[in-house]
Amino acid sequence: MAKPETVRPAIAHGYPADTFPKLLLAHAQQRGARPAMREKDLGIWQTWSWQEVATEVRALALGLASKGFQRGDRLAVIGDNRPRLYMAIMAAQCLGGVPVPLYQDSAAEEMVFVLSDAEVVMAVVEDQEQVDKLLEIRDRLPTLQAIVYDDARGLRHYQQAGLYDIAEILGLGRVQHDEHPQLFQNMVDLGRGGDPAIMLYTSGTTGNPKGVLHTNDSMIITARNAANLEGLTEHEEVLAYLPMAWVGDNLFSYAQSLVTGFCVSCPESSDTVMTDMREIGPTYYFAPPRVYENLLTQVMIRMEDAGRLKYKMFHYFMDHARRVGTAILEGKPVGFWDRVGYKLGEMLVYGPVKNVLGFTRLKLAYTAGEAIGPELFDFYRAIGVNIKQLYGQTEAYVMVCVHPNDKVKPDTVGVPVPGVEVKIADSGEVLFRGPGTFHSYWKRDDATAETRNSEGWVHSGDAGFFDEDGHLKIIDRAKDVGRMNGGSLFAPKYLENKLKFFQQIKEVVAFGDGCDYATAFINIDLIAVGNWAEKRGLAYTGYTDLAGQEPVYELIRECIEKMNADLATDPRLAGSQIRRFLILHKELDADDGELTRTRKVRRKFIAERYAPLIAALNSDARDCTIDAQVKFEDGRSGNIRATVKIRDAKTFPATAKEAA
Amino acid sequence: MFYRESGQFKSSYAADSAILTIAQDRLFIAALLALAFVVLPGLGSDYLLSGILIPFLILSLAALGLNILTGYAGQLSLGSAAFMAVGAFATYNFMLRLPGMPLLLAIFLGGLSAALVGVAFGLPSLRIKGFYLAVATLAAQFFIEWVFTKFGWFTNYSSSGVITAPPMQVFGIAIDTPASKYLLTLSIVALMALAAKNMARASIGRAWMAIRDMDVAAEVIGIPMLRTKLLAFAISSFYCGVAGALYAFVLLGTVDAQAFDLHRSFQVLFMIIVGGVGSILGSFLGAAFIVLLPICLNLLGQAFHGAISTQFLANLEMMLFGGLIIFFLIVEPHGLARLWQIAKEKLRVWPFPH
Amino acid sequence: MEWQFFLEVLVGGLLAGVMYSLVALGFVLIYKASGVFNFAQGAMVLFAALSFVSIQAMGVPFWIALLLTLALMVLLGVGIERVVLRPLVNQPPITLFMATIGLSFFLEGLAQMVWGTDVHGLELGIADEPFDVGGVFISKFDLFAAAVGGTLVAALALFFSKTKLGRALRAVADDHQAAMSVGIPLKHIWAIVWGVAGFVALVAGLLWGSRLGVQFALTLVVLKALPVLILGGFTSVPGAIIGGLIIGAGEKLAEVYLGPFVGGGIENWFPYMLALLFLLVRPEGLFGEKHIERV
Amino acid sequence: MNPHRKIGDVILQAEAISLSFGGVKALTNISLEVREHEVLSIIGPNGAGKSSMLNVINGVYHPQQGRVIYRGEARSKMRPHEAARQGIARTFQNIALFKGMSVLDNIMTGRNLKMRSNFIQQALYWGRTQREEIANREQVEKIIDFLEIQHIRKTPVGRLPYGLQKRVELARALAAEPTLLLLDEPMAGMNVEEKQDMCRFILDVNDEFGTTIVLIEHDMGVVMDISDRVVVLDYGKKIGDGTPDEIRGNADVIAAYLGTSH
Repeated sequence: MAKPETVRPAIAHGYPADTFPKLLLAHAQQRGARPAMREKDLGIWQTWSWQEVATEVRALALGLASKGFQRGDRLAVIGDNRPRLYMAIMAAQCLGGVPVPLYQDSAAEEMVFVLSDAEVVMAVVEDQEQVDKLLEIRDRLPTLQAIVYDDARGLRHYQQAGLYDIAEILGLGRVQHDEHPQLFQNMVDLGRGGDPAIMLYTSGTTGNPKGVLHTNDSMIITARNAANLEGLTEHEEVLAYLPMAWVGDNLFSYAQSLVTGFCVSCPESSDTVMTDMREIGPTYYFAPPRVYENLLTQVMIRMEDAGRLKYKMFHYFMDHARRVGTAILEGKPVGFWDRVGYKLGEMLVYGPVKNVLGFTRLKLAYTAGEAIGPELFDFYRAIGVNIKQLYGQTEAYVMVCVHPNDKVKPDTVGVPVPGVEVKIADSGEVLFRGPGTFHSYWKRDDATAETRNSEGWVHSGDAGFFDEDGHLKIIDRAKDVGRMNGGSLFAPKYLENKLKFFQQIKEVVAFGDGCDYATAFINIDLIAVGNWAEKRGLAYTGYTDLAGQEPVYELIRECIEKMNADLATDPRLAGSQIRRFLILHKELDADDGELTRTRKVRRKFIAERYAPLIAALNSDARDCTIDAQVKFEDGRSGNIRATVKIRDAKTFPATAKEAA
Repeated sequence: MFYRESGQFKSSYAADSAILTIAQDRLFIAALLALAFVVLPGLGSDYLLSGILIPFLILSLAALGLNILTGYAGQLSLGSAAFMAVGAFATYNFMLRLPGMPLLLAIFLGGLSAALVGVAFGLPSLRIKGFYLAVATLAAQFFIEWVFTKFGWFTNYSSSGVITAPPMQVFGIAIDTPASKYLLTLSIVALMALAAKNMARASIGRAWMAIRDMDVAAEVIGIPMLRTKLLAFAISSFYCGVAGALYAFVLLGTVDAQAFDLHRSFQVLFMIIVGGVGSILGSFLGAAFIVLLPICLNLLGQAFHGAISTQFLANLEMMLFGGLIIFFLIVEPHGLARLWQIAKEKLRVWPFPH
Repeated sequence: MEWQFFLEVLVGGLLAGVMYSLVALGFVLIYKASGVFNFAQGAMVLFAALSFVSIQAMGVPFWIALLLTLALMVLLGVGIERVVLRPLVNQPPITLFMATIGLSFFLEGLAQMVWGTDVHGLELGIADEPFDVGGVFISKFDLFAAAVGGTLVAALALFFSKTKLGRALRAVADDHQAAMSVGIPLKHIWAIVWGVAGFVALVAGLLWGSRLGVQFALTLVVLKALPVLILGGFTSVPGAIIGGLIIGAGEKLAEVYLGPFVGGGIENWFPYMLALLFLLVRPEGLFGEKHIERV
Repeated sequence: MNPHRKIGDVILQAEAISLSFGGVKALTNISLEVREHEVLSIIGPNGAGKSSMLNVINGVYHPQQGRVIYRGEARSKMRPHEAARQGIARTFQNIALFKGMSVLDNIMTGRNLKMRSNFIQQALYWGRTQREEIANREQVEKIIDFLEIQHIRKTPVGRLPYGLQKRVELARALAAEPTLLLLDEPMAGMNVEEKQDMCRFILDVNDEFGTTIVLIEHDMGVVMDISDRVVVLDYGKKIGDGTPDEIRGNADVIAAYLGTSH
């Protein structure tokens, strides 16, 4: 990638644009005819230029103002990614108000807390579905004066007071502007960089969500730093498809667009994201790991049906790419014939595959949130997709760490971004501070003080450490990290994620806090291990039967030992090698309360229910008998009594990692 | 394989309903046109131009005409050659009787005459359908052939019943070399193919396809049967008429009514079957196939040098034609155009099978 | 005498019409049973006649040659069913029609490739001499041909109405499901029908061949039969007969009384115009049923 | 039913319609009225003459006796395309889509009436033709959006499942912006979910565009739910006419339905 050119601070009316509204007006002036937003609607990509967006936002802002929206008021924004909703955010900022995007799939009840906590005054929502939800809870929201909807379908006969079609508000605003041509500019001029510009609620695993306030400054500076770091220009293409209430969308689809002037495209609906993505061909893209994983799976499954010759060709070139692709992407020296081979592969395989995925024009792809498998990283980087991990938080306006272009390590989250400092507390917790640090939690000074200390360091809640390359490695939530009796760090999630990258292993629960050594419960992947068993002629009747078979234990032991060997290379983690393990006789199930509905392990619950197993793991026993309650598909519950084998895995002495 | 469609999105309906929506296709067609208009006239041998390309283009135009009527509007016709004859004889007479009339205008008027005759023979289509109509179009075939043979006026009382092209020029440029004839033909065919494609994707094209696919439903949504069918007959005959005029003037120079016999009608029909019924592209592919097949067979005959009699080859050709028609109808009723389309789809999803 | 001449022309036309009917009959048979408009009927006529004379030319006696040719035609019918029709089952009728155009080319090429392109004479032993019936001269040959044609039609009519197979054949045309429930596999029925059509083609080929000589032009009799068909309806056996008579008589009369005024040679198109005008008045043909479109 | 919708005056009257096919009586002396903005259902056992009645209304069949008065204009012999021009659109019992065309083209065909450019302009695809194509495409896209068939826009209709084909047919009828919409068994052969969707669409159409709807349907639940009025035919005769509640209590209707195996 070319060396990033500094994005010059936009100048509007002779002074630097320190707020989003000023940025908007600057774009309208500098690149008024260039596209600012697109939306797939009525079969084509309806396009708004910067000039049009500015005019529309002006009308919307003035319209909302004439309905009584005042400086400092909160405006709820609810719906799928829609240009009008992004414009509503801009409009609120123009008025000196604070936009509060909400998750559009929340039930009405779930919205009550946020809306009343934020004391929302008005709401701009997408359609009838959202209007219905708000009307349902309206009597519990005394501050809510007006609801404005974008799509009038089905709302024609709603007679409720304070319910407006956005067209009506826009009309009001246009009239206002005609009568008071200076009004809007004056409002925008009032804005300052230090004003709050957005409030994003963190999901909050415990307790109620908290509203994280960010100022114009923290957002603009962070967005600009990141854009400079990656060399983003006004020519980027971005698809806005992640929830507007999520900080990432706010950075990638809103703040960075306004900072660099690139165009943001909104998909037709959540069902058509893949198609829309292919059409737009973004240059800059963010997706959580599971999206990349699904895409890869799709590629492989679709190739299964290909003719033999094509299948062989595909795999030949994919192998070639795995060998030299990453090196080529990172600009490292590669032999002439390997380059020729790669070019050929680009024409026959990589190019077409990227085309089908919509990655043809992709310069930069981010992922974050969960651990991502190394083979996934390898695949995308091999075919020339510059996929990088980043580490961020709502409180940091996303950007804390990111992979540098020339050094991408799948198991780290990269190095701190310019302007951000990161340090590790004695407890192992990651602390950061920088320009993007949040202003405060809304009405929660106690929580603000708790999270951010007097020196400005923010507690991330994550545990991690820097490796020898200066890359930050996140290992677990800080509160889940324990210490083993030997004194070394024990990060269960880290072990679990590492093991789950083996396709034979579906679920893992690791134990070790306060123990002499680390142990684990394993759930095998019935499909993967089942296939394996069939190939070897191993008969089995079902999960429980297969899970108890000695060859399967062997298989899993090999996986664990591979991980152990890997852990041994890291002095900080060498102590948490898994010494004893068992394969659970049943699959962990959300219906039995063992997993959350999002399939996260409920560690405490499992530890209590299977206490005898844990005790046995920490003894010399070769097996252990356990009763477990299960819920059957028909809703009845019953008991399963089983004897579970326990086996040892080899551990390795800690070794310093050979120079990478 | 060559398609990189990602990033080619449409932000207007005009772009979305363009003839070629994919950049790579536009590139391909541009290259093809450059080859046809610039490279071939300069580098092509006289045989290539006069013996292959000109007949190919003219027959493509006739096939296009028949495809409008049969492929789009669903009215089976076995009389295309008759309308070609009308075009040829009318053009001849316009030029003969109105001295100084420009060639292009005469060809246009020839096409118009064919259109009028087409409308007359299309009238029964309102009352009769399907095979009955197909047989009715044979009436046009035989009647018109007879008229041009019987009435000397049409041939200017030529003793042998032939018409001969006068010296031709267009915008002051003499049309007397294979290259100039080729360019004239190519220009006319290219423009008319574009016009056909445009009609096919506009309301008249939809109206044709509607009465082809389900005539009662078409009428119920407000498509007037009479006008739509007659328009199909008129436009189809216009195309055939122009093709006939070119066939007589540009290709042969001297021609009699027998050049437009039932056999010629069948030849055109075969082109659209092989090429693709209801496809503009198919008209060209079909014509190419039907023009090239005998040439290839002849080459084959020459290769065996006398071992195969011409009689045998003629019969073999008939069998091959017949067999291929059946083969195409069984294997791919939508013809070469569909095969092309399938190949293109395959390339678009490459390396995936679907 | 005017009226005698008129009668002579009329009778000549009617008798020629029977010959047309004979070809049209082949179409009707196949259309009724399989919904296929078999354009290759003319090629089958040529094929049959050419095969017969060629076999006879090898010194095979008349009746044996006839049987051999018949066997060949049945084989051909079965072959067509197997190779052409079965793969095209459930295709729209227009597709099947086009396939038979292809078939006619194939058969014409095949027949001439195998049997050669020379014109063969065919002698059935009936002198084509006129005899006098009350001052009107009638061709003996035409009379004979008419008799053969009439017998054939009667036989077919009986076959269709009296035999189980015949009834099944009729059922097929109306409803394929119903036909299958009779217990006769569709493919067999089609093969049989094509076999019968081959037989009709043979008879037509012999009669036409002995009149015109066995040559390529025989395929053109198909063009005579088409107006008969649209006049009489594609599905009606009596329609084919009456239609043939009308066309035959009309054509001859027009040739004699109209021809001189327009320079003659009108026999190619006149039958079509006649049929077309008729259709404009009555689109469903002579014996066709009025079709109610259910929507 | 939506309380905000206003049912207006009579826009269509069928007066003493009798129709027979070669001696078979399909309709006998049937009179009925359709009021503006209402949803009127015609029900009855198989062969009761329901489809024939629709065919008479939009000119596919011409009754031997009686006349149809549409918006004050009486007519006896009118071609279907003239009925279309007057604002009557319909769907068919057996799907009558144009199989060789895409969904988009099918619906665009529904707007052919609105297009004025001649074939020469179309051959050039310039000026008026292009403007018309774009303007009408916009309208069609709104209908596509309304009926939620965006994802199949460019699919050939032949490849679609039955339920979606029905929806496309409705879209094609709507494209003509009809004042009177005739639906011949719009929900036949659908599963419960598809039926619910179709009901919603029919009511939405009635609601959003004020379209008057006459429909034939077998599912009594659906009929009673969405109709303002119900007309019952049996053996070509009218045996009931009233609100769903009145029909439920109508003795003749009950007898007709008990007498058949419904």
